[in-house]
Amino acid sequence: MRAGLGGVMDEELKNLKAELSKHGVFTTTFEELYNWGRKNSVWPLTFGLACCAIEMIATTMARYDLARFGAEVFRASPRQADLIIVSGTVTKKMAPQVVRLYNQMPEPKYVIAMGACAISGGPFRDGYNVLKGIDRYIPVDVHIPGCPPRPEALIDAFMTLQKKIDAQQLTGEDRPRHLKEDLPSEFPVPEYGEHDLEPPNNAEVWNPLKVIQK
Amino acid sequence: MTTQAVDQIFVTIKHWLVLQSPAVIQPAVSVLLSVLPLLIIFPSLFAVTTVLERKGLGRMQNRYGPNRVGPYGFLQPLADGIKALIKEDIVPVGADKLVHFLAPLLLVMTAFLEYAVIPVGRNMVVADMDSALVFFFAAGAAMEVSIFMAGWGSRNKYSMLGAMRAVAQMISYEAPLILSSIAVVMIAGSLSTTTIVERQAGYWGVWPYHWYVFTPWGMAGFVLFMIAATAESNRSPFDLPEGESEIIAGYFTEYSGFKFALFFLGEYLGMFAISGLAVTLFLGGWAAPLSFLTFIPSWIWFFAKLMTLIAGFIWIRGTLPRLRMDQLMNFAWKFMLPMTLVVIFSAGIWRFMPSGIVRWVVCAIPIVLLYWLLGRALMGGRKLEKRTYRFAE
Amino acid sequence: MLGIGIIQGLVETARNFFGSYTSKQRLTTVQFPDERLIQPEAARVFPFLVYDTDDWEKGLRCVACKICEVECPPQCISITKSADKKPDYSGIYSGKPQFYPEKFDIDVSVCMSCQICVEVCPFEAIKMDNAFELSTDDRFGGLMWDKQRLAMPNSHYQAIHPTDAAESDAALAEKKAKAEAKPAAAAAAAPAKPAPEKAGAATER
Amino acid sequence: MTVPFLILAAITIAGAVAAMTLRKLVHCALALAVSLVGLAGLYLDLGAQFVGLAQVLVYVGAVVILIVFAILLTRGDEPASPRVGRAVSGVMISACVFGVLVWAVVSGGAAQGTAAPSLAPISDIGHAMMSRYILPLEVVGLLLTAALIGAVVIAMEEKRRTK
Repeated sequence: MRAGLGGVMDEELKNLKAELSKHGVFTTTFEELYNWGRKNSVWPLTFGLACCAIEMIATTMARYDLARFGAEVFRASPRQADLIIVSGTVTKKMAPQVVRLYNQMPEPKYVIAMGACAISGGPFRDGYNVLKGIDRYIPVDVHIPGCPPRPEALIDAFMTLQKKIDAQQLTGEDRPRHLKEDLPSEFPVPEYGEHDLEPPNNAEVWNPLKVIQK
Repeated sequence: MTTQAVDQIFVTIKHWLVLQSPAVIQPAVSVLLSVLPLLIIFPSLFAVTTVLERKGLGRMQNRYGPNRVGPYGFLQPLADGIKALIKEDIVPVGADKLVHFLAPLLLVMTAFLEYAVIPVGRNMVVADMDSALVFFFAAGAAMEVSIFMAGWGSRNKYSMLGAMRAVAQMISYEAPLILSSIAVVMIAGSLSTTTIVERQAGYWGVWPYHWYVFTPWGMAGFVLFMIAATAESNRSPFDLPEGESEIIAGYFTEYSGFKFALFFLGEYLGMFAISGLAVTLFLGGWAAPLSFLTFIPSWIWFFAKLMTLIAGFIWIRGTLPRLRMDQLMNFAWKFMLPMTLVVIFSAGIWRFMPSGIVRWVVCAIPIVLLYWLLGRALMGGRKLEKRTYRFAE
Repeated sequence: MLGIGIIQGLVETARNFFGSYTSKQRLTTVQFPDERLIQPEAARVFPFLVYDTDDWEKGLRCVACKICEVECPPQCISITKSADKKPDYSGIYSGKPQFYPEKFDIDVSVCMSCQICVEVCPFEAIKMDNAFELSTDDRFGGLMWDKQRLAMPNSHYQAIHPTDAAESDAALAEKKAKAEAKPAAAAAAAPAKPAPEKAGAATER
Repeated sequence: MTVPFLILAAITIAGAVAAMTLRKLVHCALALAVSLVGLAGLYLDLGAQFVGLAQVLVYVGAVVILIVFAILLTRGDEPASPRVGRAVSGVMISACVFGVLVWAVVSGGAAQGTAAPSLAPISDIGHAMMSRYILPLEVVGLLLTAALIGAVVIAMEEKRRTK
């Protein structure tokens, strides 16, 4: 009942806003301001892993210029970063450090998995030493396929992230992860086990498709 | 309205408002009205400067810089501010909570204190005291304490290293900073900033003849002062305390969200304050640069000069790479200190010689000579040739 | 002299700063979503399946021979061969019915754009696309491309890689011409001189 | 006994007490800084502007920073174990210093009663330094220069040895 009412209210509010902006009146709700501030000031972490990092660096250089979106402030300290671009092969040796860096970032924080290796392990998927995708341990917001993706693809992913942030609502069930009190902002850092990282994945964030054998 | 009325408009408004208020609270109102504008103007100047700096640096690197947030990207600092406000505030478990919390506040507070003695226009200074210059440097000393507190309170080895670097650097460069301003004090015969500005008043034809920057010792002193100011405000190329390549972010490694924004603000406020002091000491304060431009209000001139110096800071930042720690220290003790001493010596000669072209030349000789000698000694016979690359070209 | 290098550097940055307002040389940025760099013709990102005619499902050239699946280094292609045969809609198999891929999935989150699938395909059925704006927040749905997502008309191939597409079309046309010439010649020659033609066909084969 | 005096005195004493009693050395150093700033405030309250500001510049800007640097470089983070002997000697030394100060105050300025507070303008201090106290000033200057040169020599010696 309440949700239904809220939905109707939202709809009406949107209509009203559209009407007002037609007449040249700009209305700003708190939610819009919140999302606008977040999406236009996403500072990435100075963090590169492999060949994709070279493309990430190229993205910030003069030709592509990520700074146009206000994102050239690559902060070296995770405390001041909003976005971690997992750019490249995450080896099992490196995975705990990636998770730790993610944990050290303050909320709200975002993750872009850049390139085949970061998403799924890519060509090294069957290797003994490479993590099969960083989303086993931390929640990834945007995936960029490619090996490596072009700098434009990273900019595109960045814009996808901005759109995603913009669409988030601060209340209700769809609110972003950092506003849900019961969800953690830190995730267990994997440790080196006898054969593999322990645990091999974090069940809270890793929801693979179930393969149903017919 | 006459030009004088426009010039004094803020002073007049303040007096009027003070007189309107009941007699008991008049002193408090007066103080509030002096302080409040500074608390508003300089942080907003900080916001404008960050976006201008990012755009300017971008242009220097053949790119646009922020241009998508708002018209021409000018709402970028607003977005950054909102983001900083809503970021989670992290205090490390092992940190000294109180010291960690107090450090950014103390930094910003001391930075604001420095503005008390800077005349931003004719009759526009918060505290017109006799020993204003000593006050300024005393407040700067407290800034070092706050930086140390930030580094120590975070309980992080990188913060600690950054704080040690920052304190060592600031102490080293405080010596040339103070010594080069002592030359001005010698000639002006006063430690009061308003008096120093008054001593530089007057024109020779249309030229601001009495500005200290147009004397040999003043010009050298100004350059040395600005170099030391760059180091004092931890700006590039002296930004070793936050050298990302080695120590993450230096003393504010562990600060997130709004506290980090406060550090950012404190750094810029320190830069504005020290540039304001440079304007006061060497560039004639709020005086117009040409005699026929005096119709423009004094406060506009002050901020114009201030922004010019800030542009210089940004230009330097866009040009020079970061120094190494030993280079930094060598530069301070082997170059800056002797140069400032000879500047004082030259100012002494200036004081006692009759004015004229001879005085100019005599005062210039020791400075140029020492510069040449130091240059030879420091370069150590090394010649900078155009570097050739075997494979790149 | 001490400080000369600093001044030279300052001059250079100043020239960059002021030059960026006048010269394109000193402002090299291509503002991506609004402006785009022209991609070189050989640019490639992920494979797509070529189809002829208007119907993507019927016109697919792929015959599910599984060579690409076997050759793919990171093994991102997965093909299920159909049980039955479909008629030759694309018109490159001279009307013979062919097997077709019942399922043809490429996991682009694994693909490393090596183009080996294209090299090994004997039927010009799989080619490289150059679309790169593929970022998605859907890990499984957005990155596992099925047959429908992969299918692109031949005209698309001609548009993005004109030179290669022309070669590919010429090769197909030649093959088709040969295939058509064979039965026609056989039909024409059969009553007159059966023996030499057979020998010729044999050598040709 | 005005209100500002009471506040400043309270700050000074609180800082001094904290500097003595706190467990962590760095806290003590910071408390000492607070105490010194309070003292500077007292000077300013008395109208001695230059002395007050020089107090901050020298003591907070140099002495406290020096102490802090020494603490940083020597890993003096562990609180020292309190010993009775140390406490006794500390009390004795402080009592001696306090006695000397009381004697100086009683036999010196306070004996002349409440003289009008001399608002020493900074130019007077400058004139006095350059005329009446020129010799002490020059001696101090010479001493400091010698110390500076000595420090440079020590640093250079170190460098030659490492080569």
